[in-house]
Amino acid sequence: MSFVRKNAWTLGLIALFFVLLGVTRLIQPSFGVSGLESLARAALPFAFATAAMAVVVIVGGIDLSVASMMAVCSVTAAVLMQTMGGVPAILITLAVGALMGLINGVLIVVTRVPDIVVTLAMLFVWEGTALLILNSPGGAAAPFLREAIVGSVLIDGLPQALIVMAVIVALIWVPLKRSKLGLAIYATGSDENAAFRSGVAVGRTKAAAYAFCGLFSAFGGLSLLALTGIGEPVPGPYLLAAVAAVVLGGVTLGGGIGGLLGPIIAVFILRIIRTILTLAAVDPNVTTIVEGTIMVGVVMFGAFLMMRGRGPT
Amino acid sequence: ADAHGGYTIGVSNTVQGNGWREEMICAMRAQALVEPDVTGLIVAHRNTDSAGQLEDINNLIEAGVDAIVLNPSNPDALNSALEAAMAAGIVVVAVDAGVTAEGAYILSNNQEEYAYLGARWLFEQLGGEGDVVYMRGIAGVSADTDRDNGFRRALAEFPGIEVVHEVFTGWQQDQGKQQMFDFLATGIPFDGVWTSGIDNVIVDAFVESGAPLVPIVGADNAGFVQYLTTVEGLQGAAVTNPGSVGGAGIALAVDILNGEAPDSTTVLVDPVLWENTTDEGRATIMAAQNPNLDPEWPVSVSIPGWTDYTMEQIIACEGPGEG
Amino acid sequence: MSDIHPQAETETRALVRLGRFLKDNPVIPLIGLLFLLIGALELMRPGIISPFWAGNTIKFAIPLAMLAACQVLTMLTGGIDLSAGIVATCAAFVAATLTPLIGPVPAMLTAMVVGAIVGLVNGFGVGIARVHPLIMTLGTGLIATGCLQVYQRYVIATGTDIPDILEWLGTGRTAGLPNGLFLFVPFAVFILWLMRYTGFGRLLFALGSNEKAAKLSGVRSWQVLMALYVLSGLIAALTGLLYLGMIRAPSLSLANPLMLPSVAAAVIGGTSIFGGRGSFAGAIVGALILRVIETMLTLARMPEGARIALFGLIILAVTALYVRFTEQR
Amino acid sequence: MTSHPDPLPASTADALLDARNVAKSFGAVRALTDASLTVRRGEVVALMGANGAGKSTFVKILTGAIRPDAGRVTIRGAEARVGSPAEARRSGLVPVYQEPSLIPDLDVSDNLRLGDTDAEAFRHWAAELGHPELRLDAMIRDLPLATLRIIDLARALASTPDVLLLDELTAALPTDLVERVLRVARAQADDGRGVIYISHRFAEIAELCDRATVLRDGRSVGDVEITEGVEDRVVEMMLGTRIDLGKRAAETARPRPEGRPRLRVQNLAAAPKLTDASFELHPGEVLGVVALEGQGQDELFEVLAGFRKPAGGTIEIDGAPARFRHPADAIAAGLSFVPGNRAEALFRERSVRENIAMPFSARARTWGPLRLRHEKTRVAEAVERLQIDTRAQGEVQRLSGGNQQKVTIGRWLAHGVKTLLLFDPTRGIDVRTKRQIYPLVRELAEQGAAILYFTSELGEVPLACDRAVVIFNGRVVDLVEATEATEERLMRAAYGLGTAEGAA
Ligand SMILES: Nc1ncnc2c1ncn2[C@@H]1O[C@H](COP(=O)(O)OP(=O)(O)OP(=O)(O)O)[C@@H](O)[C@H]1O
Ligand SMILES: Nc1ncnc2c1ncn2[C@@H]1O[C@H](COP(=O)(O)OP(=O)(O)OP(=O)(O)O)[C@@H](O)[C@H]1O
Ligand SMILES: [Mg+2]
Ligand SMILES: [Mg+2]
Repeated sequence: MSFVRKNAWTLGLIALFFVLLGVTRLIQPSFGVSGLESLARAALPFAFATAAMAVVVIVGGIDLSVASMMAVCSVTAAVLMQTMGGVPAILITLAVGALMGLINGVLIVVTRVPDIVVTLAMLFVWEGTALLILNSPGGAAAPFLREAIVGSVLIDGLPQALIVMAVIVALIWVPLKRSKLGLAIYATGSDENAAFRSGVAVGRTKAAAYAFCGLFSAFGGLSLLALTGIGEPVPGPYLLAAVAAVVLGGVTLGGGIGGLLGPIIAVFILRIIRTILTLAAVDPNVTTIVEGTIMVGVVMFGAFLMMRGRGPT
Repeated sequence: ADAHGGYTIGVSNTVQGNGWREEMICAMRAQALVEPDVTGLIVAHRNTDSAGQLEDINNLIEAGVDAIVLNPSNPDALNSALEAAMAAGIVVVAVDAGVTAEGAYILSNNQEEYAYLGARWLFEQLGGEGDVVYMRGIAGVSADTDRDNGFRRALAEFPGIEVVHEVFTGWQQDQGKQQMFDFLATGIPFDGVWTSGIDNVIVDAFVESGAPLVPIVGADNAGFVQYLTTVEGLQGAAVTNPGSVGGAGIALAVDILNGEAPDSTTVLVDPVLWENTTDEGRATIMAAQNPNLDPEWPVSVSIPGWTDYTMEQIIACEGPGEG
Repeated sequence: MSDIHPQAETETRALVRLGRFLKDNPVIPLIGLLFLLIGALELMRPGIISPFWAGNTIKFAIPLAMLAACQVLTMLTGGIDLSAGIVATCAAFVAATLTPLIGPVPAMLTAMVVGAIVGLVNGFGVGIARVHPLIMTLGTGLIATGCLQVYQRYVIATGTDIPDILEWLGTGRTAGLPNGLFLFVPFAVFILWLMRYTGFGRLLFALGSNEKAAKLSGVRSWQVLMALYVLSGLIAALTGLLYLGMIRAPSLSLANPLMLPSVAAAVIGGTSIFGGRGSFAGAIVGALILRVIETMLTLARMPEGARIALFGLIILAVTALYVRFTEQR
Repeated sequence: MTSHPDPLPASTADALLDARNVAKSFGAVRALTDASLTVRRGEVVALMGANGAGKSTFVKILTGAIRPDAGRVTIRGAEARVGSPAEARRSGLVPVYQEPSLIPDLDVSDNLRLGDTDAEAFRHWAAELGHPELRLDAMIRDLPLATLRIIDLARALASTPDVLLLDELTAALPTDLVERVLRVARAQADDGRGVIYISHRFAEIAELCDRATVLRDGRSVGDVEITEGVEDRVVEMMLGTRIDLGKRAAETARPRPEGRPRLRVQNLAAAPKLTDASFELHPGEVLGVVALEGQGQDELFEVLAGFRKPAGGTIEIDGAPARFRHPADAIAAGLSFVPGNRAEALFRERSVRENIAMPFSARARTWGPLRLRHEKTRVAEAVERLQIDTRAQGEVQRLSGGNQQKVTIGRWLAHGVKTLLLFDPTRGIDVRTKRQIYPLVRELAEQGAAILYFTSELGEVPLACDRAVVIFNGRVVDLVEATEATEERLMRAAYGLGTAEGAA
């Protein structure tokens, strides 16, 4: 009961996702294993961008430079993979991502400039950095990286891309959330002052959360590379999509509430809506309208439910 | 597809809200409408990156289309999806820019040639001596890189020409105009401007600031083409870069589906240069211009020999099964 | 304290007082930073600072500052208006395409109505349905984009025209200064007055500071939010009209590039996204600062990557300095 | 800068904590200029001072939440630099701050884990403090303020502090819990530890403390043993002057008024706690409300203020039935509400003036130009009447807790009151101000206002009220005249042991 209530929003999102999956089958009866696989692949960069954003939103911040960091990581890995093995290249890329995030975090803590300004500025800095690394699309992906997200595992219809993402996110997030640091992240996001007084090293906690944001962004960049096979220096449309998914997923802007599961399911919902609209051959201009309406509608509906749930009966 | 009594064609495009791309989409719709064998058109048209285009192509494959006509965001990034499409028997045609996937057809505006042609005209106009402003598109995007190659090729042929300002407009009118104002404000003189399709606002910047006009090279956008005949003292040239190449792509896809594939998988649509410094050139421009057309739309709304729709049809912008 | 020399004490007093003055008027150090940047630009390109340059800088800062007003006002309540750029674009496009059909004045009025409608939807979502403003305005922005695309298909061949008054405002100069100031100065005075000397302005601060306390004082927040987002939509539409006159190219993405900078101008100017704190005067200076930085970078000869990165670094440095000056967090 | 006597005990050798000459300024506001304090083993030291004297600032400095500008702190004889609350905890200094320092979005056990607090020890203390059934998986944000204070204290106790610092912990606690807190604090001292205790209630100080260190305007002005009759001396030290003790309202209390009541509540019920409340409130009357924690008084006030919809019963204003859908409706009907938790009522980053003037602009009709002169005089009047210390008036959050509380009342003074709903208005207010507030309340009543006055300090009833209703278990169980309102009588009634006189 308490589990259901605590996770009502996430459970609702899961239900919505399956409803939408049903709708997809209705429109296109042949939608099956390959459809799920490509859905999971398409969701990959969005999911990592969203995870990255979610961590900093939970700590009470926001990171507008997520998409730019992804671009830096994608070109870094693409360039490195031409000269060295895939695994060291991946490790270096992850380190670069975490370092970029850490720089964002440290700047926020040290300069005391509001996080939105720092990361807005760093959006440009990282975007420029990506262009300096690779001034036009290029580089190459290690073949194993490209194959890692293709096909299904164990049973047909369980996309490998989904498993890869789930494993990575779980390996990072579950231990983090259980740790003291995770607790400190939630505490800082919920009430920075109270956290400080409860003995949390607020500055260090924030910096760490931004470093994790950078790490997830690095995975996002790697997944872009895995998808396209080349490094692209121009940031993709992941920033606002990530913010939208984070909010749709039940993380409160301002911090302290939510997790990663809800936002990632929200990513899948947004992706499958796009699939449905394409399959139904909806006019692309109308598609934009529908996407906007659904995004607003879902949040509105959630707020409505919340109001009813909270109001005195 | 024949079971449905006709072909369904999927379209994928990754830039929205720019006159050129809108014309391309309308040309695709209009051509699909006039092709008797096409009964359905699914258009995925939004602002996104290569990964997003992969998603769209995969969705088109899921939708069971017979052919995919795409304006690729990048020649190399889409291969996995394009190969999957071709493996499923789907015809793939890339328009505007090329793709490297084996077996895909390419009907491309020759971007390198586009830049080379305009730049060469400009440098010749300056007598091979002088300083030019070079206004590019978006850094790190394939089309911009191709055009840069063409520009540099022309530059190499004219050692007396120097680039005094190089800047990226982001293919945004307001930014281009503002940047031109900044250049004019420095007081450092220059003798010519090459712009990557952000053109009429550049003329405006000269006129509004009262600076003497210099030769300007732009694209065949309706607004700029009109300026070439109406702005006093403007010497310039428009290089064609027809958005209607999208319509041609549909026509090509239908031909291939009907078993009339061309010999080569690559067809380049070579650009043409219209300049207003000769009577002959002016006459071409007068014939081409269309003051009622959206100023961001290229005036070359059709490609003879490829597209079959009428002016009304492309402007109506309706595909099969609509309207 | 007796061991301090009286002279030194008066000096420190004066310093303290100066510090306090700067803290209470944070826009003054910001203006100082603006002039620092202008000085750097002059060093970079001697001779560039001229009335012509100043006129242009002001001219291009005006629409940015106007759009930043949308952000400042909404941020005061803890919101944001991400639809402002698109609304401006829609208004400009609608005005340009309707002018040949129904004449300039009705066309401009229609454009303003477009802004008001989007604002009304935003206000409904934020004020009544309690959707987070970021999501709400992002959503209406998407919806407006789609509607603009659909609309566009009906006016491809109707031609466009730009009302003379807008061209005059956008491109004309009077005594070397851009005519846009004829619109902007009254606008800025109105916004400053609204924020400072009206009950409505006070309620914006109150809602951002503590919505529950506002409720307790008898404020019906939905009314305020509704009015606020409609106002924001109207400002955005007005900006779009002015921008149309300036750029004279009714593009489908005309004012969209102003969106992110408008947020930047607001936050550089000392407005907090969490609400309760903000200054339009600061946003105006913020807009000018952004324009000067853009000019610096346009004129700098360096790879595009370095240029973009430097843009970010300068913004960061300016705000960090500013925060140090005013010690506001 | 006159030299002041150093009344602190000369020997600090056995001191657990000794702070000397601590100073701290916040910009222009000098919160502390020269504060000193010593705590020895087995001692409970009261830290006393008027609102804004710097007590909380001192506590924050001692526990590392703020860095001092000057001063020296020794812990168990060794010089110490306490850089953060975490460090303070490690050196045995554990505070309970004036504002709850728990994380609202975490449950109790996570809040404990955050500070490495032992859950078993915590449970023990929670039980000791009257919350044996406290659930560790309860969300902090769902818990009432009094419970939060207890959790804060139990958490502090669980880390076995050498010196426990309690900053106005009891201000938001009902009387029964105050007793427990005092007992626990005494026991700490008896175990050889030290306690620093801040409160504005002399009764508590007299019962608990051994010694009092008095702060005035950020400066230590004295250190006195707590003995019989020391109260007046302490007050004089705190305020620098003598003050009159307020006249007991009981002596001036008026007979039960006749005629049509301003507010008539019948069988009012509101989820979850309030089941059946009936009473009448007449113009010119101050009606006290007495209840232990969580008996439904919160719901009663919220319904009357338009914050909550009633589940049943009726409200009549001047004889006409009223339904409030929004606080604005209640305000329009003349009911103004001062909530118990001032954080709910204040615009933290806004000025004192704006905070007070907010109701002037609330209605859409008043969105236009501000009436600056009108506003200025009204605000100035309210500030004057409540003696609000406006040195840090630029932002209300910089005011001391007591002055913040006054601002919440001042708002309605400036606006003009017909019916005032005061929920524990003297929470955390110093003696002088309290003694200003009681006559103020009386004065407002005399001018024709009707006042409903909930207080958690039973001693206030005869000082401020004409009579009081007692709520127990969601229903009004007793009506006590001020003349009979002894603490004992009220306490019995509040525990549901009163005479079966029934509701008014
Ligand atoms: N009084 C306080 N209340 C809440 N948070 C605080 C407080 N003081 C500091 N913090 C937070 O704790 C973090 C670390 O604080 P700390 O004072 O150690 O920072 P610092 O960088 O060492 O300070 P400084 O450089 O000013 O000496 C900062 O992020 C700050 O936001
Ligand atoms: N962060 C701050 N910024 C500015 N001024 C402050 C700040 N914190 C406290 N002050 C000021 O310092 C003085 C002392 O405040 P403090 O909270 O220590 O008083 P206090 O003795 O605890 O009062 P109370 O009994 O009302 O709680 C007050 O004048 C207050 O306004
Ligand atoms: Mg205090
Ligand atoms: Mg205080």
